[in-house]
Amino acid sequence: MMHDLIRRTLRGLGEHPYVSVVSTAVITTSLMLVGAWALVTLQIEVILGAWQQDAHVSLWLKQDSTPEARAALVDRVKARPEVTEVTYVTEVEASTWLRAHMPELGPALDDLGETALPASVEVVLGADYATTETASSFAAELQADPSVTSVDHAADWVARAQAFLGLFRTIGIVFGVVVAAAALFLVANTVHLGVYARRDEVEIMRLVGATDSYIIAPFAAEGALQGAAGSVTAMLLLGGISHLLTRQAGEVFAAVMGQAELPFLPGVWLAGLTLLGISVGAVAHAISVYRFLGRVP
Amino acid sequence: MMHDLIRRTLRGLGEHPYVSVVSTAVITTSLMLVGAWALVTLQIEVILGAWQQDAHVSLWLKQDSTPEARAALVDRVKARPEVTEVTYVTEVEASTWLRAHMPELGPALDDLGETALPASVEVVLGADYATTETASSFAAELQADPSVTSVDHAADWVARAQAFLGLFRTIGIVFGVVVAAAALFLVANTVHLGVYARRDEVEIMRLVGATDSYIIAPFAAEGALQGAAGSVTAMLLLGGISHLLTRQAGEVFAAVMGQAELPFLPGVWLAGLTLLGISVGAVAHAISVYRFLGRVP
Amino acid sequence: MIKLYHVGKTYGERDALRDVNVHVERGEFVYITGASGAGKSTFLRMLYGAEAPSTGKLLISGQNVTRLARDRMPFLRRNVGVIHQDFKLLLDRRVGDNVALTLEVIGAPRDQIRRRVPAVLNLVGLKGREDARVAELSGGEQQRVAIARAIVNDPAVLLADEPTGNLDGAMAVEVMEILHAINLRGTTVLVATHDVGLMERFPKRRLRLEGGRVLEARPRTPGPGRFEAGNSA
Amino acid sequence: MIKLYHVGKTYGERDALRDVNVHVERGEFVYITGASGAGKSTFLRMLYGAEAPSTGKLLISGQNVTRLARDRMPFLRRNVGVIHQDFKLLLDRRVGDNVALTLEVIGAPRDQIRRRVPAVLNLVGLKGREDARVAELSGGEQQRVAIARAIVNDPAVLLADEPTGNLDGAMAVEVMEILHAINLRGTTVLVATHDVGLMERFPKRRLRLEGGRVLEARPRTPGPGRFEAGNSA
Ligand SMILES: Nc1ncnc2c1ncn2[C@@H]1O[C@H](COP(=O)(O)OP(=O)(O)OP(=O)(O)O)[C@@H](O)[C@H]1O
Ligand SMILES: Nc1ncnc2c1ncn2[C@@H]1O[C@H](COP(=O)(O)OP(=O)(O)OP(=O)(O)O)[C@@H](O)[C@H]1O
Ligand SMILES: [Mg+2]
Ligand SMILES: [Mg+2]
Repeated sequence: MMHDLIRRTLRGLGEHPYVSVVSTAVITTSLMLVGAWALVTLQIEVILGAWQQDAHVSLWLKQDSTPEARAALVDRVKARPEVTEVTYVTEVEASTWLRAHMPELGPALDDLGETALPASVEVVLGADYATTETASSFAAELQADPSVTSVDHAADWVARAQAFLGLFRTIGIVFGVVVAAAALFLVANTVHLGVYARRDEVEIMRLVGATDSYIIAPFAAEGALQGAAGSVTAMLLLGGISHLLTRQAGEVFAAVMGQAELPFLPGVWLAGLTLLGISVGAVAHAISVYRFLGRVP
Repeated sequence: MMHDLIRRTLRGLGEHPYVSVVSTAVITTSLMLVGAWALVTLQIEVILGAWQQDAHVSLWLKQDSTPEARAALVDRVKARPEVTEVTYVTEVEASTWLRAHMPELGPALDDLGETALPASVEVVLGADYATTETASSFAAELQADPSVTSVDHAADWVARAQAFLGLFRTIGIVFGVVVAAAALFLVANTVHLGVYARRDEVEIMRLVGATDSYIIAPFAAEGALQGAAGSVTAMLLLGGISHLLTRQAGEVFAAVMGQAELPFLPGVWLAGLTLLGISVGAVAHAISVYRFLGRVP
Repeated sequence: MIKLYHVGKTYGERDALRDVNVHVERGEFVYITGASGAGKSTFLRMLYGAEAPSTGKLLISGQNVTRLARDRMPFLRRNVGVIHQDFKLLLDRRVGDNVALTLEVIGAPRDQIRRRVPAVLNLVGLKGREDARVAELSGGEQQRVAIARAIVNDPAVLLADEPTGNLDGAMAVEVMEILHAINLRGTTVLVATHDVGLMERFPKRRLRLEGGRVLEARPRTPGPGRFEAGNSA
Repeated sequence: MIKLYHVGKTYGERDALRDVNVHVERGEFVYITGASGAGKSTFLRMLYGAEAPSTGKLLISGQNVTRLARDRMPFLRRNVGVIHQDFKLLLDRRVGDNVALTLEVIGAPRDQIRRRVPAVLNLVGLKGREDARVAELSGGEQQRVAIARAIVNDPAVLLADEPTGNLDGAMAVEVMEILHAINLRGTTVLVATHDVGLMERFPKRRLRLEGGRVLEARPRTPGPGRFEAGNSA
């Protein structure tokens, strides 16, 4: 039974090499589109993650607050679940930092002495909490502390960056849905045209007394093979392109993402794409043949 | 002759509605992929443009430089071709600005008086010159001016932003090439499968004494019609998606790009895509039929 | 074996068959004759379920073909060998594969297929052509492949639609002898044909279709049958 | 009109035709006979350029068909009407469209097509079937559509491959009478057939193919022709 199915499947592939090659190539192309989308999305998510981790809050301290009050504040901040990192910056450290980063202010700062800037507590929020809302409510709460003059959480920048990234995500999702729908549509139709070209086979099989499942089985198996071949080819091609891109644009990635290696799709995704290719190939063939069978008495 | 061709073309479309619909749909899908890519690229270019125009250079002035020397510097800077905008900011204006933007520095600045910050000349470089290199050499040159303490041109930020945008452009181009190649490939193969399903027609026409061009003409015309229908549908769908996206995410666009309307593809591009659809449809059909004719004696 | 009660078949406005009442016994050999377009193929197509009658009832081995569930149809067809007027061969496949199809479909063991296929091809005069592609065969050779495919699994009923239309006289006689031999082994055989010469050479019961109705002729004496209008028993 | 010099045709190992030397004069009526697989269709296919001879030379109206440039082939075929053994009809199109094809291809004016097509369909007994899809026709009806398509533009040469294989006796005689009438108007007609009865009824020159060679019989006296081995003049 199994042996017979394998033989019939291979015969089908061999007899219509052109149709098989086109179907496989269309599956490859479609999966490449989906895979390329996944890859780009993944890169953007990595960049997003890097940016989000940057979100931090500065608590500027009153010049007359006591060291005890400051220490208590630092402890209280440390205890909060949102917080991953807390640094206490003294007045002296702040001035030194400002002097180093804005040398053009040098002459002006010289006149102020060592304590030109107020001391601050620099807080980094965990990526999970780095939204505008969390940062704002966190800031509002600590604003109430008696040692704090003002809280600076770069709300504007966070909002802007997140809006921007949100836009990219939205475009990405819309594009992904379009690509996925297009891919499915293309595969379904190519397969259907291929089966259409072989419709006499379906009709004749039924005339000599083959059951529907007997007729469908080798087509579905053929589709599964095409899907497997298509997804493996797609991933090899994607891997190749990704590798070339990394080689050509390594420094750019390094500058943007702090790493020269463009991460490739993780194993689970690769397995998922292969499975997708196989099932789409098999199901599309089965449905197409089934539809032709509906027209044959 | 023309009338005959139109009749034969319409008959071909009517007789194989399934094949025609699939070919048209594949052309639609392919052009949508290309169009969506063009649209995303266009948006990114708009954002790029906005960011690039932001590139500017600050010339910090010595506290002891004379008003004449400062005026001369402003004139000299204004005369440079790279420069689109020059603003002279006095010590007082600078302090006011700093006070307004960093209120937490308030107490510290109070001690400094009105002239806490040095005066500066703020220069905006034209978009064409807003590269890191131009900005750097411009800065280096003006650094030499006797009235200037230091020059700040945000080289890091510009480099980072440009690297990031360059990355997006590279990914965009690679993605575009993949999408375009995939689209062409898909259309060619779908059309070929469609013609394959009608190969007896080609054979029989030739047997009754039709010339190759007589056989090819209605197929090519059919392809052109499918291409026209496909490109118009693609652009309507793209326009629809784009419109929906704008409605759903208007504020986001407003935040990121300073305008709520997502600009659609310009007329030239739309005309180009239509022309592309028509010619790909016609040429793909002509080539496919020509290939089948090669096998018919 | 085969029973038609008041069977009619209409295509749009055209009546292909009208109130046909025919009984064919197990093991009978029946000719279906009539002019081109008389409804011979339509008659046979209804018997293997390729066409449903517009009116009336149709039984084969007691099964109502009209009411047969779609997934039971294959099992009917495995017992009914059909030689189609237009052959219905897979032109891209080899001769052997086409003939083997009937056996593969019923799950016959490989070695039985390897034994039966060359034997039956030999019978129809296509010895050694097993590996030729059907598209490369002459018209008469294709017709013989169609015959081989229909008889290879010893069906209970054999429906032959113009089985000798593309064959020369000697070959036609050979084929008729094969059909005759199959009939002698117990298979019910229905042959649609125009060939008066052959019907005279192998005199059998004849059903003549005319104006959508059946005229019956029984060869009680050898020689050309006599046609009577009306129903058969 | 038609001249074959030492023409041979080999398919792989098989010799379909061997050293065939045949001359057919303008206006002649010739039967091609021979057993199934003898090479009748191959012979005709070479005449309309669907198959190239493996050896030898083939002239039609002085044109060397073997050497004909690909883009001249259509113009040869417009003068050669062919009734193919497997009909080669566009099954999805209407009967009228199939017949009109021959006229459309030569750019005949629309009103001429509208006049000729029904007339020729009437001639082959398909009056009023112009709008039926070919797939819906019976075997014999399809064959007659093929005949109509081949004769609709009054070709100089008519090649008919088993034109009566699917027709009943009366209809076959009618078709032969049509071919005969066309021949009387000056068309050179070659008919491949098995039907001995028809050849006896319309006695004409016969070319009998056997073992790839041509045996010639000229009906000098009415009645069955006598075959002689060897070349014809
Ligand atoms: N699917 C169909 N749609 C419409 N008409 C049909 C269809 N099938 C057959 N017919 C018509 O029914 C009539 C009987 O057709 P059928 O094929 O049974 O004839 P037949 O006796 O086999 O003729 P032949 O000897 O030419 O094969 C014909 O006139 C044919 O045109
Ligand atoms: N394309 C081909 N490839 C291989 N063999 C072929 C091809 N075409 C024909 N033949 C073989 O050549 C021989 C002659 O074929 P042809 O069709 O000319 O026979 P025919 O005289 O027309 O027979 P019939 O009366 O059965 O139609 C046959 O044995 C056939 O199998
Ligand atoms: Mg019939
Ligand atoms: Mg032949």
